[in-house]
Amino acid sequence: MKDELKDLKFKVNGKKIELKVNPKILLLELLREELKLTGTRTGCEVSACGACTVNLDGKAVRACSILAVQVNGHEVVTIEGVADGEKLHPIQEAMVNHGAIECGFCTSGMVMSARALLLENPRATREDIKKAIQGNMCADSGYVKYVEAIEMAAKVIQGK
Amino acid sequence: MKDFSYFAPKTATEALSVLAKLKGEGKIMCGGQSMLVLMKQNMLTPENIVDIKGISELDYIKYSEKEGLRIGALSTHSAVEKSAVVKEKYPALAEMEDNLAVVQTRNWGTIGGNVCHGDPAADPPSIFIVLNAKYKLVGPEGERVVNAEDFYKDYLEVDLAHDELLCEVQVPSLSANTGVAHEKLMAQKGDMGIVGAAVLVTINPSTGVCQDARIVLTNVASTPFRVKSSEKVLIGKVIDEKLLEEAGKIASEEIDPPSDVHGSEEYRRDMARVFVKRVTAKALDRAKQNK
Amino acid sequence: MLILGKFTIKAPIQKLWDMLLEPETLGSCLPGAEKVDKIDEKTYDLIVKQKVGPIKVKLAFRNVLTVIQPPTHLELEGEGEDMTKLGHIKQKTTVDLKDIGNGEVEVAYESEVAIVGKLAMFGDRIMKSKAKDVEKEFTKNLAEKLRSLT
Amino acid sequence: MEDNKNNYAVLGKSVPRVDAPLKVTGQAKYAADYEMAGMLWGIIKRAPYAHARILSIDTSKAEKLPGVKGVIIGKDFGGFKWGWQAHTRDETPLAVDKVRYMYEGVAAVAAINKDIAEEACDLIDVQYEELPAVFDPFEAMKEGAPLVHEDKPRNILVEYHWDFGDVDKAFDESYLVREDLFQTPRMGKGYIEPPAVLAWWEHDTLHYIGAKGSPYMLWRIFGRAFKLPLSKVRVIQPIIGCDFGGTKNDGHALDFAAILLAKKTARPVKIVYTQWEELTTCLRRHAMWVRVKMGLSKDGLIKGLYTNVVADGGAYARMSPVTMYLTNGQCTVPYKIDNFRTDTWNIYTNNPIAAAMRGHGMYHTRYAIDCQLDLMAKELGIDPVEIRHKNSIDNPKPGEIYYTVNKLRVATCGIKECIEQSAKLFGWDEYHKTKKTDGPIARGAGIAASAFLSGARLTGHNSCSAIVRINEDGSVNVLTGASDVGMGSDTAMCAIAAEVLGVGMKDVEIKRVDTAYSYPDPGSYGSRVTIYAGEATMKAAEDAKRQLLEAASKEMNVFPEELEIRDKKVFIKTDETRYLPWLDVVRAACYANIGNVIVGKGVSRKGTKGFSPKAFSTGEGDVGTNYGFAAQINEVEVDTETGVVRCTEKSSMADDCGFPLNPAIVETQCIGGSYHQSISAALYEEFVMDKGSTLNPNFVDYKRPRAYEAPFPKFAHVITNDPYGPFGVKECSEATTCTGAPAVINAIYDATGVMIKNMPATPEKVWRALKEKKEAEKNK
Repeated sequence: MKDELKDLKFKVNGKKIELKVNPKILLLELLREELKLTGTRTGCEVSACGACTVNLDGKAVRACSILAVQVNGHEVVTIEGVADGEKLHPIQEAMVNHGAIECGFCTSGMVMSARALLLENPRATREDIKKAIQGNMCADSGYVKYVEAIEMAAKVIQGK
Repeated sequence: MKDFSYFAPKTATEALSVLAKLKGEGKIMCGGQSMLVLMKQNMLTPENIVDIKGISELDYIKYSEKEGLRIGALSTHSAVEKSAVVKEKYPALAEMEDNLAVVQTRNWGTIGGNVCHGDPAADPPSIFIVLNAKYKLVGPEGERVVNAEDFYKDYLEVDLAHDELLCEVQVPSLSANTGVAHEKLMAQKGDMGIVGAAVLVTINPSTGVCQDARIVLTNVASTPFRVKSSEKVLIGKVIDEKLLEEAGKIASEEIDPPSDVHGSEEYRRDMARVFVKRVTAKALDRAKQNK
Repeated sequence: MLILGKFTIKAPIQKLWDMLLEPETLGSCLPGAEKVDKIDEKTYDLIVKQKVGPIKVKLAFRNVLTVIQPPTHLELEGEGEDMTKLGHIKQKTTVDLKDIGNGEVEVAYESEVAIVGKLAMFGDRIMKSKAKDVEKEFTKNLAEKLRSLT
Repeated sequence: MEDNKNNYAVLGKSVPRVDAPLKVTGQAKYAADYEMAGMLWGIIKRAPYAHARILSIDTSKAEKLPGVKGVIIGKDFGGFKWGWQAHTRDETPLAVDKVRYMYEGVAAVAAINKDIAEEACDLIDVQYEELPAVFDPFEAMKEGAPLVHEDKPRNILVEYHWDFGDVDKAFDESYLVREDLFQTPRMGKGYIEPPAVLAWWEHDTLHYIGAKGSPYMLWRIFGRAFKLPLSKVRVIQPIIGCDFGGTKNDGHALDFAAILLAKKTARPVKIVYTQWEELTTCLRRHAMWVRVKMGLSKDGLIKGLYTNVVADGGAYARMSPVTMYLTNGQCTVPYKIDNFRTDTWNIYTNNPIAAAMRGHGMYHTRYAIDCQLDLMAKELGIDPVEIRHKNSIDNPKPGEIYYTVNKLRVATCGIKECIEQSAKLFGWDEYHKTKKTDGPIARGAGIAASAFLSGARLTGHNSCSAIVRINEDGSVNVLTGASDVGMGSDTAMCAIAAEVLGVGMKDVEIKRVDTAYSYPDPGSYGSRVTIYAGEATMKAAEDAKRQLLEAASKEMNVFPEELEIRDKKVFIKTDETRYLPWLDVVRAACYANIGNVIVGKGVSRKGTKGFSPKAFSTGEGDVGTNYGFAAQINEVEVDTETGVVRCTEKSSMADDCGFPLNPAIVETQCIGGSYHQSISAALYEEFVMDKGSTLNPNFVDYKRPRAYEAPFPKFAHVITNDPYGPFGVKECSEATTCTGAPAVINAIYDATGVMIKNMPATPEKVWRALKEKKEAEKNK
């Protein structure tokens, strides 16, 4: 290694983490390989597929396109931190019940993109939803059921 | 990815001193959305990364009638896209951001990072050039302000010294009767434009005569490409279909487009014609509305 | 990928021809050329460094002259690798010299370049613009060299 | 047809998938998520030539690099070759004497981390002699062309020539005969999960966790490759992030390399491909040149059909002999065709390997035929829906069979209803009255219809078995060797067991395939899982149920035949008030009474009544168990200045899968991935090649549709209750993989009058076609 390790303090799924990292480690590698949070998936290496989407301070970002050291002082939520214990988040619940999920490889990213969207705007329209998941590629369940499930979750969150 | 030393200054001053110390061996990373892709492929192997993402003093969007719009280099694309004042005063800028890649990229990628990357296919530089924007750079000698138009030197090369930092994008207020538009040719929403155009048109409200026109094309040369000869065709005249067609035709002849998997040179030439025509028409329309 | 170009240079055709075949010419005129070794009459090894914005490549190349028809026609083939393993490059070039009068020679070249590996992702977009830059500088250097000789 | 869903407790209902909670919370483990103590990272060294002789490989520098634990080359596999059939075994795990396609693997390294492995790869010195290469199948077929495999003259991988009926006579009698050439692109599978494997040796047994849709295919190949009895090959299946017939079905360099490196280093070795490796070296869909000649009567009935198809098979054979059979052999559905002739070739080239992909084979000819049909319908002045409807195969009466001219056996066929339903849902008749153009935007709609076999029947081990075990606490385990690669078959198996046993979905559990414990099964391809594993599971559950009822009959002092189970109660059919709770019966069966381990066994042998590859030479016979059908209609907007085509949300689809065991899963399959894959073929996807090199090997430049580009079709289930599938089922979503492309291309034709004969209809291609049309009109 070229340099000494860098200190990194941040929160993952509500838990404080303190460790030292090689600055070239991507957030994705940190999550999967160091913290064993493998629910965040590795799909492509060109920031195109969205399978590694996590929420950083509530916003959807790609863990493959951020250095781990860059989340110092920030708060990260991964797919493992979305449900409330055993209780699924309304987005997760809707995706399960509506049959949106097939192979599931893109699902973590889809949930994280949807979560960030509904945090910011619980009244999201279909157009907003499409925009929010435009960065999430899916090969087999396609997008129709995901969009519909997120619409359903939005209604639940709004208390409708 | 190759190893590198990492510096994370918290202020612009600190960043400048780090850059100075590194004597040209420091590579600034802002959002890193384009850079990290290159680094992961080992296409880009910097010895030192100066990560300025943490310089919060450069994260702002301000507007006043007198000063115009001031976008701190650290503003994310999302911040620009969602800014109320941008939506109100420069709707074309917000529209451009809406089509810039996808939400995840916009949430982390910054305006400063984008304009300094120097990719001729990038959208923000084109619209900043038509808006007559200036980039405020700071270096060891102090501040320097360059026209967005003069900033781009070659493919991925910009007028930024190794010890300089882009701090702010300054966009002047728009005069009345001015319309701005940006569109690009995308097979899918968020694509890098096969060809893109940003256009500003100012008209005389009483005569309808075009007083000013600025047209910049993306992805048709090694830098954002201002087609002055097309502008000349329009300025001083009442713009009509025929003039638009002529302006488009001139642009298509003047550019030097690449040829890649998304479009041949021939196709890009014709698309430059179409987009000069279309986007100018849209800007003109807006100029007529903005009384 | 096909890279085509044409430039004119003021020089007697034979002299230009002789010079072009000198390894030293390539070494001093080709922008980025760090090292040129003449292996035999027809074979050159060269190391060329190129830069596109922040991206740097260093190519170790072996070029073989396959057809030599003095003083008008030259064919060469080359193959090399980026020294940091970014890609593998092959090229096949023909160069035609034509006396166009007024002491000027028109040099036309046609290069078929194949890039394999990560570098290939950049493809045409930068290769072409880079080729033009390289050509421009090469011609300039060549002209200067010719001037200094006369 | 009667919809049976009300007769069932679980089947026919959209119960949530059993794996969905794991996937939606990120707990699902895919191959790349596994790791072990002492694990090494492997990487494949690849050749920078499409065709070259390997002169020497020097691994000494790599081996000396600190952190490197093992290096292997092609020779280390001892001459092992594999292929789909004995006579097509033409591929080695790593190239030995020569490389035949760009970036073929030549060596592999295992090191303590990825960086060192990568560095070591660069230190391996391989000397090559470049050979003349061939990339175009038509060039490759010429005498004197470079040979990809020295023993294959003219590079012919396989060729078939079939003749049914009297095609010449049919053309003579036709009112209109047309011949057109269509071309399909090289397409990737598009799954997001790259291939990944973790291999280790334990107790003399090979252990392998890999992203594979057909684990037993690898089980057999590994047994041969590493000279092991099958009892010592343990292939464990993680959750799979799609497969579609590609590298995640069959073997690839990483599989063999990880295993051999693990053996050599005596440590677990993990290899995960990058998406770049997947998109440059992994199996892709064939590019085909489909020449179709069709004769129609004046009123639009198909009199005869001739197909002449040339496919680029790439460097190795893989499934190509099957592909070419399917491409042509299924031309006789869904339309009635009495005279049919084929000449077809699959050709070796120095391009990356082509192989099966969802909609296997049929997708190519369906595109050609359904688009040509619209060209001809226009000439005859017949509506595209009408011409399809009148040519469609009628649904045979119960007990009757429709045989196509090449002896495909169709017991149920819902194609007419699919066409009617999709036209109705779309509002086809009104659409053409109200269709608008907006400045440069032209709109149009297109229809396509298709069939696809379910339950591929081939010789070899094709039977499928299942075990249903009832545990003493009343819980149920289903075990099959069939695998769920994302399509939802695990849920279907659980539902079938729950239905038969009269218990709830929550009582039934299914595990991933483990070849040490589950039952040999060919795998997940050819739309075979629900048909065969479904039948096996049904039978196994019935077997278990029989044993339970036997125990209950003793407890209740009645004959077993008098009993039934529903809602976890075992009751007397004639008096439902007399019952025993499920758990009491299970306990009685396990502990007291018959004192048994309740294990039900079931086998489906339908797949083995096979279609011999010999029949490929005649094209006659039934390669499927039954046939699913689908029709779809799409609206597109074409920007006539730029050539950009967009599918609007307006679209419709109807699918006949016999009986939807789980309607939600069927819908997601049909309107989801298969749909997007097929419109993607029409508009976006294509590997752009330059002398064997893939120019767009990343998801930025290789386009696939995203949420904005997705139509939201109205959907109808057409129910035909097929007698050959368990509970009446047939395949779903392979027929719909074949309808999207022609529907979209036909819609572009409707909008602009331009027929795109070489997909995908990229903006530039459409722009060029429109320009040519304009110029042609000007010259008239």
